[in-house]
Amino acid sequence: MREITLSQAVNEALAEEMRRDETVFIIGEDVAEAGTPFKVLSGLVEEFGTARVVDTPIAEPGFMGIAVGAAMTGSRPVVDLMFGDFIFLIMDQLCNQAAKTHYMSGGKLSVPLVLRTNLGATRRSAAQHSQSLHALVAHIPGLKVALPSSAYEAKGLMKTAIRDNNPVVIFEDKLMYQEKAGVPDEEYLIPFGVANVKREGTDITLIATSSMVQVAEKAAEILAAEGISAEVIDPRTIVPLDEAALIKSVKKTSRAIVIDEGHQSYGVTSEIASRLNEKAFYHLDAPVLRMGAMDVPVPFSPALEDLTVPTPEGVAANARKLVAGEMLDGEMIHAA
Amino acid sequence: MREITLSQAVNEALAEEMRRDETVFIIGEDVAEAGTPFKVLSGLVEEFGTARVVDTPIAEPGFMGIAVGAAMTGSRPVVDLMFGDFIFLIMDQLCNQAAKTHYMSGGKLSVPLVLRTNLGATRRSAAQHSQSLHALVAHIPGLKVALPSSAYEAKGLMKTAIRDNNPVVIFEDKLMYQEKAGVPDEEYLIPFGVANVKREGTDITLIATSSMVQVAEKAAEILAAEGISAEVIDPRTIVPLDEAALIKSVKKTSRAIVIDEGHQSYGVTSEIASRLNEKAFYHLDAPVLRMGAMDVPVPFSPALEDLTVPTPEGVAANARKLVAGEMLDGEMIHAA
Amino acid sequence: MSTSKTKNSAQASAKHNAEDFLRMYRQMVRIRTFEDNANQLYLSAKMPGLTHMYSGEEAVAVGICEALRVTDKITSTHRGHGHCVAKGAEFKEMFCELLGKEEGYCRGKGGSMHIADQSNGNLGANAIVGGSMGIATGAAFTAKLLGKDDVTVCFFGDGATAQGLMYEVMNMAALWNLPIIYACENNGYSEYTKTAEIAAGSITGRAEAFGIEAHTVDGQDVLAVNSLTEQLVERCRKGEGPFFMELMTYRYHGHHVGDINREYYRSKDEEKDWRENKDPITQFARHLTSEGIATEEELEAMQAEIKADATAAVEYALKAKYPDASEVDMHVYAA
Amino acid sequence: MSTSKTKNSAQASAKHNAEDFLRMYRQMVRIRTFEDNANQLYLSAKMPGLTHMYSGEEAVAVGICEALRVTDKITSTHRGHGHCVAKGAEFKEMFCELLGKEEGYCRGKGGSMHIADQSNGNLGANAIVGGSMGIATGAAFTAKLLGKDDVTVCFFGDGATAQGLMYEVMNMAALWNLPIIYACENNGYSEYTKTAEIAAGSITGRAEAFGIEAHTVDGQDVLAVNSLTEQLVERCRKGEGPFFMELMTYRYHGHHVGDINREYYRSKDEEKDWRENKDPITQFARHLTSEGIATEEELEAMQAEIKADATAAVEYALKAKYPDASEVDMHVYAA
Ligand SMILES: Cc1ncc(C[n+]2csc(CCOP(=O)(O)OP(=O)(O)O)c2C)c(N)n1
Ligand SMILES: Cc1ncc(C[n+]2csc(CCOP(=O)(O)OP(=O)(O)O)c2C)c(N)n1
Ligand SMILES: [Mg+2]
Ligand SMILES: [Mg+2]
Repeated sequence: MREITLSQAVNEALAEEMRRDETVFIIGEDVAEAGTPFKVLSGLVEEFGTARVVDTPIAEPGFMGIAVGAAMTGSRPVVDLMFGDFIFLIMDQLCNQAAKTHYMSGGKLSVPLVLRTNLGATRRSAAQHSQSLHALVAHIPGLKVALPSSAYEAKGLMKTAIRDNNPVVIFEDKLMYQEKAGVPDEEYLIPFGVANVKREGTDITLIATSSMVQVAEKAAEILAAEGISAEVIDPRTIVPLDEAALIKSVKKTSRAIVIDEGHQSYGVTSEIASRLNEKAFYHLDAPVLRMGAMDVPVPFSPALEDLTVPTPEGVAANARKLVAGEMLDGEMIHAA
Repeated sequence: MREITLSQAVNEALAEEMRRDETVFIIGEDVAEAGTPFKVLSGLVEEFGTARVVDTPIAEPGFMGIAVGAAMTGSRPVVDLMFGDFIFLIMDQLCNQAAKTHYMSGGKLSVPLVLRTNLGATRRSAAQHSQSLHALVAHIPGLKVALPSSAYEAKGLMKTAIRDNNPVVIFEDKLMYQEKAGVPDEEYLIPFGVANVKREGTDITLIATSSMVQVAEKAAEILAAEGISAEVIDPRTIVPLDEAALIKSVKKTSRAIVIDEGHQSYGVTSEIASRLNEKAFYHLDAPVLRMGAMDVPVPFSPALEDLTVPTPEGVAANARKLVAGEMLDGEMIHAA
Repeated sequence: MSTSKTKNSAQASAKHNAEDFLRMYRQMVRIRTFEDNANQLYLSAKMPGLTHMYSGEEAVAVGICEALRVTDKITSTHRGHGHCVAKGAEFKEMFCELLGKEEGYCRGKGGSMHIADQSNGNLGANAIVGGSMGIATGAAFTAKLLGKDDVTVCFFGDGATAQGLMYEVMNMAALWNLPIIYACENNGYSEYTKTAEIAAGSITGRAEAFGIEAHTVDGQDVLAVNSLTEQLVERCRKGEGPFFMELMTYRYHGHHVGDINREYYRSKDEEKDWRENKDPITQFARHLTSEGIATEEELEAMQAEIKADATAAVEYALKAKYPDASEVDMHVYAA
Repeated sequence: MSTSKTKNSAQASAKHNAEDFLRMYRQMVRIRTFEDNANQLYLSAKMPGLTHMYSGEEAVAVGICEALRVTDKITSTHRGHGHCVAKGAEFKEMFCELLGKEEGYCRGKGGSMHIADQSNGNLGANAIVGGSMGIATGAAFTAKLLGKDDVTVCFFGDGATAQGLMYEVMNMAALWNLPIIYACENNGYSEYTKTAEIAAGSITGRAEAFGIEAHTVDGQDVLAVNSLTEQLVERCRKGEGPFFMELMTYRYHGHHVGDINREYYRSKDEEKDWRENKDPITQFARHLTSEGIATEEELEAMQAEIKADATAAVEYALKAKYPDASEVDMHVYAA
């Protein structure tokens, strides 16, 4: 299979859907000639013109609101939000308007809209350009949330998102834009709510999202060398969440660690761990552990920033303890 | 002890702190002559004048931003946000600016600010005036989050919040404004991070926040009549969270339900349940259950709205099953 | 870009015929009658929650919506019953919505603050002040993108002009020549505060600074409002939008139905003056009779008929069924 | 409210003495030198992350900050090194911050986009475009509340005028007469887009619509900037604020240090024209020598001295220690 970057995968998904459906348009800052600062959209304005690849002023609440209204009236906007951190600026339009319109109108109006943004630290961009804020969005009913973990997922989930009749938020890992993965030439879609078992295993389940999937896979390698068999699962969408697949795995392995790059407290790992505890309690041999980013604003200094995000070594260390039955109440190795 | 309403308690706290410290001021919509639509601030403008009880235009991001800058330069603003749902409008100023300034400046600047707002459904106000959004704020490091469950708490926590050197968000239960509780004449403060055991018990722990504390207490009464002894704990602040007190209780009772009025998924109940599972795992006789509001926008119709929030009967029913050992993986009674 | 100007009805009447006039009158009376019934439902504790009365402002919604086609869009506000009626809604579904019944326009899930007859191009009342400004601008964006000549009117109050979102979307509407009319209903108050205390400078001047042509119009004069709107709508269809209108008007009731003792922020005399001397319905009735378009008796008969309609609709709604419990988690996601 | 007007240096020079002039010159050269070194650190892969160069805009920060006292406040932007130097910061702590070292102004936690010498009244660079407009207005609010006569200057770019927050806080600043100056650094671009494509109408007109006196000034003429600022600051201290300034300027580098191939959005000729014909430092040097305030040799000696300072500071910063791992969760909460 040919290999393309995550950037190219997103670009292809958009181009294919824009060709298929002329109501699809892209709106955001420097999306046209510049093709975004990450160059993800390069070439699209040349094919689709400035009427469908729309450069905006720096007014995130404004163009998000415009997208909501456009979606309600027959268009399918793909909003480009340059950094995930800017989601704080558009929360009202996203959560009070887009998420609730279908329900508040008794099903009469709908908002088929995609919000493309990103997550991920360790780019030395400091506290306002490094956050992973998907937990906030996942808390609001009416929104769907996709977290692609490779170019393959990025393309398939984006195409599904564009065809979905609801507001969908896709967080891409900004450190992964130049990473390649096998992506078929033929068209494919990845359904929402279907987790992906990245690696099978029997001793412990590592549930990991987005940027943390590779961390979990590396941890699984480390563990394999020690004779510990780790299963790695990527939920791919956290709303809807493929609870059944996660529970099934944990019932098999009896142990789990949930790994996600959002802040740990009141975050994604809490929800997933809670569901496992509720629904696989009697199968668990040890507490479900959570490993999120530290509960600190992301520091600029490389010496500090790298400490805030879970690492393969940290995951392996916790897994080792869990499997050995050495994890007592309250003991836990943090992220680093 | 004299009894006063939650409204009066907040009003007293503000008046006392404004007398004590002339850098404290109130800013928000219709806070002066009107004393807010809930009449919580009545009389304050008469005592402190319009320079310190400041009516603003309808510009939540703007006056929140002004409060952040005022706090950074020697004032202690108390921001009045009329409905908790409007927090979506000010997330950037709250989470990108207020929450991170101290850290990003290496401790050189600080933002001693209180954001007063509210939570709670069943007021027939529909999806944009009924949300309980405290989980979102709790996820962001740098913010503290207080959830008073009575007039007594409301006064003591507000005074502590005003003296705190960090941004503190206080969510009042808007259905409780006219409810009375005993409040001492003498000055008192309630420290952050200290949970309150509202009722002692031995069979099960009900951890409940804000509006759900009374629900838990009523459930405990129902259960008591059946010979089940429930302990009710109110964390009072969810950031910082008095984890030790919660764990201690659960180690005693071996069973727990966490009850909160925010949406259940990716919400407050998930975090608390996860911590109990992680740190009291070997003491648990049954899965920790979570009961949040349903994952739906709040419907207007009374026939639907009341179904979305946990009730004493629902809590009691789940508790009964847990205590009887009848709660199997995956079975659970929802909110209603 | 012109400076603000005030239009009056004289310029307008020529091209309207009696039928148009009587429909406008009927729509204004329907709004007033709807609100009187809604207020009564509140006072008699039959309506859940609170609601905001449009009474006094009828000429704004009617004058504007009568200049629109069904496929033209509007966005509405917390004070949205008037816009809803004016864009073509029926009493029965509206009262059902107000009472949280299944047959309401939103199946009872929206209530007063989210009411809308979606099939007539109403994109919804909105409980976030200023919250619909992006939505309206987006509807205009769709029209342009898909090559339709539909126009969108964004209704909002003077208080909403304080929200930054307005300036963000006006900038884009101006840059992209979108077919939208921003209609500021300046009723002198936002909640319990006078406009002068919350709005610095000039409201129309703010639109003009973005290169948007802005007009001030007497919002109590339905023909003036209608005539100006017709012109601007026509120009929008030709790609000459956006436009801004400031409509000077007044709400008779309190901010919401529960706002009874309001003398601390506005005087009874002021209220009386507007009701007695500037009522849009009375003024228009006078015009209709003096021009010989209708007799007083005809107008009274129309009022009585509307009143009876409303009473019947209220009775229907009171007896109508609530949505089934199973609806609570329906419509969170579209299929 | 006056309409926009352009000032020039002639009106200003009288009340300044040679010492003031030389300090302004020195500060401009210090900024340019700082940026040259920062760019070099990036190109040689010694600096983590990206950074935005202020080169070309020096007269704006210096002209304004030289009119301020230490207790006056400023808020800065992502392009914040210039403001930081101009408000009194030292090279050593600034380079340490850029490199994420413990001795940086923010202990390495902020980096280029959050740099600030807080003790000199700099409330911080900000990585959210427009994000500091509320903060600046709040600082002015404190001054008024506590009866101080401090003034705040809010720096932001032309691109930031698209953010609604600006209109919200200008409205309040105007209603409450706050001692604040909104200083719009119009360098013709926001990222890779020309200002004309993202700003409809008139930028100063937008402030004027809120009743705020607005001025346009040549941002390459340090004396013009300084003289206008002095007047406005004085009037702010007397309670006549707020004011708005649009400063016409240009950034020499790309949007950030990594924006190298930029001909698709602006021409090399345009860049060359600004560098050769409108450079603020060259122009001011010419003025200083022609007025006999300094000789070319003296200015060159000053430049050399500053260059040596910068080199020493860079070397120091490169060797300085990183914050200890234990710092990672320090300063999340203030004691
Ligand atoms: C974002 C937001 N802030 C505050 C409110 C509370 N609120 C509801 S209506 C209103 C006043 C609106 O005034 P205006 O826009 O003039 O409309 P009017 O009520 O006069 O028709 C306020 C402050 C709200 N609903 N939404
Ligand atoms: C809210 C927000 N949106 C977008 C960005 C990305 N961004 C950083 S700088 C910039 C351009 C700013 O232009 P301008 O305000 O003119 O300042 P300049 O860079 O020209 O000094 C953009 C879009 C951001 N940092 N914050
Ligand atoms: Mg009004
Ligand atoms: Mg610029």
